[in-house]
Amino acid sequence: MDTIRIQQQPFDAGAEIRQLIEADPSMGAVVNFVGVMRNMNEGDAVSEMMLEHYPGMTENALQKIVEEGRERWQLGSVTVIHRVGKLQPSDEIVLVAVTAAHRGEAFDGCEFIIDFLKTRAPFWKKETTTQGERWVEERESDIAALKQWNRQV
Amino acid sequence: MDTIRIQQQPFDAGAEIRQLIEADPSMGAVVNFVGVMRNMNEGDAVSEMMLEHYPGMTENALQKIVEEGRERWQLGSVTVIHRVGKLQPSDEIVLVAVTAAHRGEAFDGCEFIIDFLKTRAPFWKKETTTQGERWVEERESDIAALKQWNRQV
Amino acid sequence: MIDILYFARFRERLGVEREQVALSTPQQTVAMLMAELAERGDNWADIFKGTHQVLVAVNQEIVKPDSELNDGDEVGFFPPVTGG
Amino acid sequence: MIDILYFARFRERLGVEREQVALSTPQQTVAMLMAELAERGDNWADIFKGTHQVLVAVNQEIVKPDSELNDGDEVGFFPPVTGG
Repeated sequence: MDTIRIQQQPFDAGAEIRQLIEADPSMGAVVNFVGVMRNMNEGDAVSEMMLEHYPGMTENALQKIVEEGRERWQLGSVTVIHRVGKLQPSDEIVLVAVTAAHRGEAFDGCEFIIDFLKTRAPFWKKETTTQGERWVEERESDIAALKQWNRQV
Repeated sequence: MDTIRIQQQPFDAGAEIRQLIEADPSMGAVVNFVGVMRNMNEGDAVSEMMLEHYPGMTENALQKIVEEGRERWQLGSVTVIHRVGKLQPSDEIVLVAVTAAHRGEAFDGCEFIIDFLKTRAPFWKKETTTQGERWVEERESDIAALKQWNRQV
Repeated sequence: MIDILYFARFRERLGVEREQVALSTPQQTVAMLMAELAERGDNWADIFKGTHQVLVAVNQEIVKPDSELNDGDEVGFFPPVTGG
Repeated sequence: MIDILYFARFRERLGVEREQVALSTPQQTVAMLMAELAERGDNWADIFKGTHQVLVAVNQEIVKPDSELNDGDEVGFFPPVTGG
């Protein structure tokens, strides 16, 4: 029911969604988040990005986040795919797809997983900008995004 | 920036997502909802569904819902596709895809649009069950889902 | 004349998808039109003065029963929507 | 012996990706290990007793500085994560 993959190659969001739908015909909702590499960050044009991770720990961290989501909501299937290696603008970085019988749980589950992935899963981004190479700094807004989940459920 | 389509034929969620990503490389987030025909409703097995709409009014209603979403959040592109005609279980019924620079707005915009579509856009479902044909009743939970949006923003 | 459209279970129950009728008075409201339609027989009465929730669109915008009708208007009657 | 892994800007700055070191005392904590590493030179001091936020995982689980280390542990040092 859970698919967690770290990979260099691109993914096909449509195929992943279709697979989740076919896995269980009692699920009426699929919510899907795709994170995309932007061509700008902190006001500078970005031409390339290198994504590094901690093999083993990353998969475990993602698995735990998904399980935490399952404790909070009635979720069907969950797919998390995160790319690593070299990426260009408009490349898809991450996919989180969640099915549920009804849409509210699918929306909450999907947003919860991506919010926690952003601050708990060991990935690091280094970007090449017009100002040279630099490691991406963590975002205050990502830390703030976690807070909403303590209030709910 | 807005695509609104009512159609009989299936759609390809992956292709729609890719098109939104390519439309604007400054958008970092795509959130996508796919509503799927379930094989059960109200405890009965459902073998077929017929979806009817009010041509012209439906498109206008959807356009207004999308514009209302744009007034609340900074959204990039929005695609809404709704199928009509005869559907079988596991068929995709509706797609709502929203891009934004950051994910919070994309999640809110997408959920807002599907919540309002469910109660404001003139579509009607008739399902064939083991108990015979019947028109689907509106759901209390769909009406309740609207209430959260009055509190926010 | 106005165009009247019936949808979903109303269309099925009444056996009419679309018709043209003349406005009976110059300042006819939606509620007055519904009261007239209710006189046509049991199925009509059941829908137009029964317990059914009836949504009304005039020129493809949802309106309230006290809205006035004008010559050339398109009036749609339908039950609560169930798309998505 | 324990395995130490360095990630992202730490790996780059220190020029080390992975190394094996012996525990210096039987009940060494993560904080004690970090203090030892800080003695290796300026880059090390900057990371391990500077203003950098250092996250530590022992056997691939995030831990606090007062966690004790055991022979055979895998210790990962890294800055705040920025995936997704």
